[in-house]
Amino acid sequence: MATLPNRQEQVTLDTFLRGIWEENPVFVMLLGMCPVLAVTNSTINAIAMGLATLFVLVASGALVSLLRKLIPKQVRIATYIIIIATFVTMVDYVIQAISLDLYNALGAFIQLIVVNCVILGRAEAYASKQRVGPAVVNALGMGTGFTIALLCLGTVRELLGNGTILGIQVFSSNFEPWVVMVLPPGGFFVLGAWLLLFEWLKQRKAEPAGAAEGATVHES
Amino acid sequence: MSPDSLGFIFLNAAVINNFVLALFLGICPFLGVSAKKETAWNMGLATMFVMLVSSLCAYGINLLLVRFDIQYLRLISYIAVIASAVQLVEMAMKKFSPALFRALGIFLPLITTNCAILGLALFQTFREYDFLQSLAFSSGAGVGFTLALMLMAGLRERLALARVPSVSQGAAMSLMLAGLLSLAFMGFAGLGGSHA
Amino acid sequence: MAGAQPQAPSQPRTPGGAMLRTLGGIAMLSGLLVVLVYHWTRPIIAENKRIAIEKAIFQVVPGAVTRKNFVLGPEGLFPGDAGKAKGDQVYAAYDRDGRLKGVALEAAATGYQDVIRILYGYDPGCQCVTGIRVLKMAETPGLGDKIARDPDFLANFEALDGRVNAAGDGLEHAIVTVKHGTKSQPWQIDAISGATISSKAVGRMIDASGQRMFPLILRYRDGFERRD
Amino acid sequence: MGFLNLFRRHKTFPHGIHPDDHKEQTAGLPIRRLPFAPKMYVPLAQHRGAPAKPLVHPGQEVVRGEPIAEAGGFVSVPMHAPVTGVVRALDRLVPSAQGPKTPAIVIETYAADTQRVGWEMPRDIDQMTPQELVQAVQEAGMVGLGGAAFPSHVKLLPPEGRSIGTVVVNGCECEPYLTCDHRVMLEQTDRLIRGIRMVMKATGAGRAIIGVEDNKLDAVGVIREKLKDQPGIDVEAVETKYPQGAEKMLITSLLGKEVPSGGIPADIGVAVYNVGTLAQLGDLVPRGRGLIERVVTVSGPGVARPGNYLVPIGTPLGFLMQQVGSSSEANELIMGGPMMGMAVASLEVPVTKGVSGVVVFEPDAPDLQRRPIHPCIKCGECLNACPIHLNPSLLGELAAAREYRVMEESYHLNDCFECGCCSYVCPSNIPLTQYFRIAKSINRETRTAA
Amino acid sequence: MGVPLFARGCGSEKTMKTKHRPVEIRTSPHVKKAISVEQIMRNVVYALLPVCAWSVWQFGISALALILVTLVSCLATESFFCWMSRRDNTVRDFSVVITGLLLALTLPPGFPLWMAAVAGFIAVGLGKSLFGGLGFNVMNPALVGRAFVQAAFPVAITTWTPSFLPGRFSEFIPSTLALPFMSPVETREWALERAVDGFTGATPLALHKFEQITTSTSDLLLGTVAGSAGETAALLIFVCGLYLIARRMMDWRICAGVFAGVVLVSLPLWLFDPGHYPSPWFMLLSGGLMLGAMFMATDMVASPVTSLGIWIYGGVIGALTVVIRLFGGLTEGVMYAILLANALSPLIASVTQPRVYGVGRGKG
Ligand SMILES: Cc1cc2nc3c(=O)[nH]c(=O)nc-3n(C[C@H](O)[C@H](O)[C@H](O)COP(=O)(O)O)c2cc1C
Ligand SMILES: Cc1cc2nc3c(=O)[nH]c(=O)nc-3n(C[C@H](O)[C@H](O)[C@H](O)COP(=O)(O)O)c2cc1C
Ligand SMILES: Cc1cc2nc3c(=O)[nH]c(=O)nc-3n(C[C@H](O)[C@H](O)[C@H](O)COP(=O)(O)O)c2cc1C
Ligand SMILES: Cc1cc2nc3c(=O)[nH]c(=O)nc-3n(C[C@H](O)[C@H](O)[C@H](O)CO)c2cc1C
Ligand code: SF4
Ligand code: SF4
Ligand code: SF4
Ligand code: SF4
Ligand code: FES
Repeated sequence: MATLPNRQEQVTLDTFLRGIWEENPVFVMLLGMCPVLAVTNSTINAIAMGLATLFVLVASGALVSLLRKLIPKQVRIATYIIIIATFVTMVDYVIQAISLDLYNALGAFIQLIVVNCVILGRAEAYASKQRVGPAVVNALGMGTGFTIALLCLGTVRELLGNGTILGIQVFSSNFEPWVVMVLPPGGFFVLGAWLLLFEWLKQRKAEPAGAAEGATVHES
Repeated sequence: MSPDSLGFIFLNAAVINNFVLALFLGICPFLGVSAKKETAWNMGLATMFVMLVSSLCAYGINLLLVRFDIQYLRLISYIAVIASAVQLVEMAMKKFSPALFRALGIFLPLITTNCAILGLALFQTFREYDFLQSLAFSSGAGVGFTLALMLMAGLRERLALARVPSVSQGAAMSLMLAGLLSLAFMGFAGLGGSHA
Repeated sequence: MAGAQPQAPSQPRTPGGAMLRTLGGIAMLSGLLVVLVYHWTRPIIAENKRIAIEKAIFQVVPGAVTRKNFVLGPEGLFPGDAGKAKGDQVYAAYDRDGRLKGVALEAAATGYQDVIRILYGYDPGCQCVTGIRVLKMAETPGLGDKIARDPDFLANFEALDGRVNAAGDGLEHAIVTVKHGTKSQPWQIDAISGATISSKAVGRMIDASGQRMFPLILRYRDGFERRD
Repeated sequence: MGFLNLFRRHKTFPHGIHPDDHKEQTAGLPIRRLPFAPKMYVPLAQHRGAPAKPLVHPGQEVVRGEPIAEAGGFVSVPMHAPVTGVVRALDRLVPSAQGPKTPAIVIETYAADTQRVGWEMPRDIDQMTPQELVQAVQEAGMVGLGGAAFPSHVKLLPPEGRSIGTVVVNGCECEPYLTCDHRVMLEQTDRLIRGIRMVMKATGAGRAIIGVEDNKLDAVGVIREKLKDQPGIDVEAVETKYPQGAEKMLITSLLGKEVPSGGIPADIGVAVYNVGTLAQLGDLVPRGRGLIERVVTVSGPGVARPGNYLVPIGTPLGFLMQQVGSSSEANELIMGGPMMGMAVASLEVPVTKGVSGVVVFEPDAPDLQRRPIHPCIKCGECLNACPIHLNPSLLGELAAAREYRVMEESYHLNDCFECGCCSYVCPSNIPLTQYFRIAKSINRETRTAA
Repeated sequence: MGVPLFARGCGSEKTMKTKHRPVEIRTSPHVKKAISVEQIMRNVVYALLPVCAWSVWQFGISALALILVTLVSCLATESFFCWMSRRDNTVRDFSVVITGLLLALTLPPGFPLWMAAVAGFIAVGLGKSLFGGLGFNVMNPALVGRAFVQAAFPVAITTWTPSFLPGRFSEFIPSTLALPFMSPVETREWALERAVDGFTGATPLALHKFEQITTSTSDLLLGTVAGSAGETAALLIFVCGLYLIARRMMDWRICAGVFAGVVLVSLPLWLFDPGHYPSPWFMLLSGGLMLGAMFMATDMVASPVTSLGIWIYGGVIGALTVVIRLFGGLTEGVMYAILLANALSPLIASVTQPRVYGVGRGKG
């Protein structure tokens, strides 16, 4: 984790925003990559997955924070996992109740939220040390950051791979979809491309204007 | 090969629908532990081993859950039982084979809570595999995971000496490499099916 | 309950009582939450599932409005769901008047990428397949996945010849997929151009299922008739 | 191409390269004596081991052949006056081929002198014990003339627990341009055989094999003729291939054995001597003389009168160049052969005991080494060339990444003997050998620093 | 002739002043073999030109346009990324020309030009520049490009046109000219109208796999069959490859390894059931095997450097090709076999490191 706040935090806008940009779980911390890659072949899946994760993050964050004084150190991880698994099971049933199609599209990945490192990581590093307020706000931020990352992938992949966004035709009907984008390699490529883009922007900003220092690592 | 045959299940889990490269399970260890061949190999072995253990556990628990009609506790009990089973095995290994423990030990706690393991347990349950099929499935998944990890480690070790542009160093390149591997693995599509 | 499961990290020097109390408490709480949600969503999910399966059945057996579940095997026909008796799940579908319109059954085979699973309808009256619906597949979008929606391809299954042979132990003509544009017999399936493998998988699975099941369906035909 | 090996006629070792040999310029020219330079510079450290200690003082007159410095230890040899003249200085710093300046005795030549050798103590080698022979060899100031300039007497005394069974005589001369050993084998065959006999006696070896590359079959013929009544000595032609003359390769070619990594030939009971070394020994030891001159091939596109010259040790290169008609100051001079030799930056560098040749390239000759350097394209040519079976491609990438320790610990860097085959073949023009040299020296430095 | 030394504090050449002039200190060896990377690459281009010419003769201006478009796309991408990463432009080393040519030769004639341009961009961008350019790519760039468009546009890349159509020099195959990002038109009807004899629109491998029709050997040798632009004339490709082998610019062991792999797997199957399994001969001559074995497996950058490794690498490609063709979902497996072997090659290389002289075997 990038920050390990050990003292009690005030709820500020930053508590929320941090998870979206500076400590974005996907783009910066590279956590919870499996669902990010697996379910983002359409925007709707990305949204559903993002919201489900957001819910589990917030609910488990709140509960962990509430119980933080009661949980003995030795069994905290086991306790967190049980708490998370509980909320995931609930989400799983709720999604089944809402739409079977959506449930089938997301497959096992809803249940796999249990092992999503973002959630356990937040519980361990933040919620277990903070009051409920900051814990919930921080979880909201992280969840939103996660959802945004999912959307970044989901929209690109659906748009290129299917010519649609949220199932709505965007390009002319004659558009030739890039099927690879909704196939497994496309997931890796799109996420890789986003990371390349961010890295490029970062390096361009960091570089003093007009410096002609080459990107060459070494000559050989 | 028939879709239910053990050989096909094995092949399918190992290469055709490789856990990492096609199903996106276990991406975190795949990206995290693939920089060196030795660690990748040990991680692969450890994962293979945990997969077998958890597959057996999941098979057993599922029988119980179905018997008592409490499937809604599946997720909670899978994760709890797999974690404890791995812990027990780890303790036994430490006691009886310290050498093996030194090689695999540090990876075991990492593996317990990753998608590949839980995913394996859930998939075999959804697909209603019987005992032998579960065994074939988990060993296939383990072999496939190790294969992907080793290929990735080989490529990354090679690129460690390359003149990689500064933007593409790091996670972005690992993902692109994974994408290329995934692209190459598409060549296994339909292997073992009868197409005549 | 989950709390009864042995818990993972059991370090020494633990204030045992407090630990058990907390774990027990948490387990109770989580059990409670899960059971609550489960009971709340169960009827909705069951209803969703029923709607989904009926939609599929009524699609592959045109004209049907009600259904009944059976298990059909070499040992006979039993009402109910698979798992309780030996055999394959078969859904009998009836029209408004309660007359048997056909039966729906599942079939599966490996396609281009992974297993394709379909539900298809069979009319014992005309001894023909009346429709298919893909339940699960991982075929290439834009290519193999046309088997689910390409109207020309689906038209193959509106009246696909599935006559049982004289001996009553198989099909008169094996159901086969032929190259696009070369269908000449009612028991042939015209492949989708560019997705021959997926098309052939559909042909293969119906043939395999049909060779086994169609004679049985005809033998137990009377058993399907609605008596309630 | 590998399958061509099926048709090869003579023994050889795996891998290696076939550079153009350019020997036709000088191979047919008999050895000629070079005039004496007006001033001679005799460096005190001309060989591996401890430098010699001067015995003379400035202003002293010396006679050609007289010892002017004594051995500085066991792994060291004395020096003898190359000319009759007067000592002008004892520790003048002169440039050396290796770069740093080293102290040398300067002798001003008596121009009027006939330059006869005026100092000898004849011995009857048949009556000498092996110990006496070893001492005689050291007193002769002999070092390996094959290039390494390792004191020859040291190799006569194998380390504790080893004994020499076979003497391998190295007449390969695999470097392009050089023909001095070729001429020695043709012109000084009797001395060579005498030298071999002596070394066999000193080491107790029962057998000697002379290995000669098959581009010098005339030498093989001459030697074989003379060996008719010499039991225990054989001559064998080996394939013309660089670096056939490296002792490890020659041993493998002739005996089918490998010198263990990090070991010396004595570990497998072999001692290797260059033909020039033995021919000199065969001449000097019976007469009780010291090593004062040697045969040097002067060749290359920048030389008007190429040939094999008998050059007094200590002759400055500038004088040598004048004599052979290499006028342009801009020429590129290489001491030794083009594969292993050193580029010299100064014409003041004197000829030393280890210099077997001087190759002169014209400055503006189209130069392949100036090509741009590309990254390694993994063509594998270097692996197929490396006689030690290293992986220069990987070593090169490791060197570029400055992983010097890894190179040494996991990829046998120290087994590389800098033959240059990998650099020679590399289409990407990567200076591999040069990288490895640097890597080794940095490892050495860090080790001594630690 | 100076060697730029990279070690501590000496990024530039070391010079030493003498009386007359500064002299660069060089170290041995002072001579070099005359062969250079540019020369090798240029010769591969020469060897590919006859294959390109044949492809244009066979498929007309569509093939010509395809070759030009991939070439331009690859060159432009290479220049662009060199510029982006502020390196010297490396197009002059000719390796990217090979990538462009080979990419075109592996695409079907009639492949929409805009897709070909995408393939070229991906080939060089994703396949090569991302990793640092020449020498550092982990997979064959041309095949990365092709695999990408195969996964992206599976229909277009399995649409074949007949060879030697009458109007091929005056008229483009309609799908060639599809507008960027738009679907190409159906060419089946168009092809049927023009084809002299019954055109099936299937390659020999597809014919064999789906219809058990075996194409005659002479057709395979001469290339009068459907297929990718440059893969059909096995004989011509073989001869052009031999030229490179003779000039020692290509490793004959890789091609030999591939052929051996193919024969070792397909011969026993064929002997076991000649009716069902095709002969090794057919396997060698059909599809892209000849092009792949001679020009694509031999790309040294992504193959192992060790001798034993090279044989294993070749054998793996041959064996995988047959396995994918006979037991997989695809009709053709050369491309994937090469890509998979590329991915495997660091592992192959690391287990086949040569035994160092004087190490291990000890004395003798
Ligand atoms: C990336 C890719 C994906 C493919 N996906 C499918 C598929 O899902 N279903 C299928 O039947 N064929 C698929 N194919 C095509 C088959 O390999 C084969 O070429 C085709 O089924 C042959 O049919 P045809 O003879 O009608 O052209 C795919 C090909 C490629 C290159
Ligand atoms: C440190 C060192 C010790 C050596 N010790 C011996 C020795 O004891 N006996 C021997 O026969 N040669 C010895 N040699 C000589 C080598 O075997 C070899 O002949 C010499 O290094 C020159 O060989 P080259 O020109 O192939 O490099 C030694 C060489 C070195 C550098
Ligand atoms: C790459 C290489 C090439 C060599 N080539 C020759 C050669 O052609 N002839 C030769 O006598 N020594 C050659 N040597 C030196 C021998 O290894 C060895 O030192 C020498 O034969 C020992 O004899 P000496 O001590 O009498 O010089 C070469 C050494 C190396 C490292
Ligand atoms: C014999 C030979 C074969 C080659 N084959 C290919 C090829 O298949 N694909 C490719 O992109 N480049 C090929 N190249 C060119 C070059 O090696 C390639 O662009 C590098 O992979 C770029 O780093 C080949 C070069 C040679 C000498
Ligand atoms: S290269 Fe060395 S060993 Fe070979 S002939 Fe020349 S000096 Fe002798
Ligand atoms: S210089 Fe070293 S690495 Fe290169 S070929 Fe010679 S021994 Fe091998
Ligand atoms: S010869 Fe040069 S380019 Fe070829 S593998 Fe060796 S180092 Fe690399
Ligand atoms: S002297 Fe300079 S160039 Fe030579 S090794 Fe040392 S630092 Fe490198
Ligand atoms: S999200 Fe899958 S292993 Fe971490």
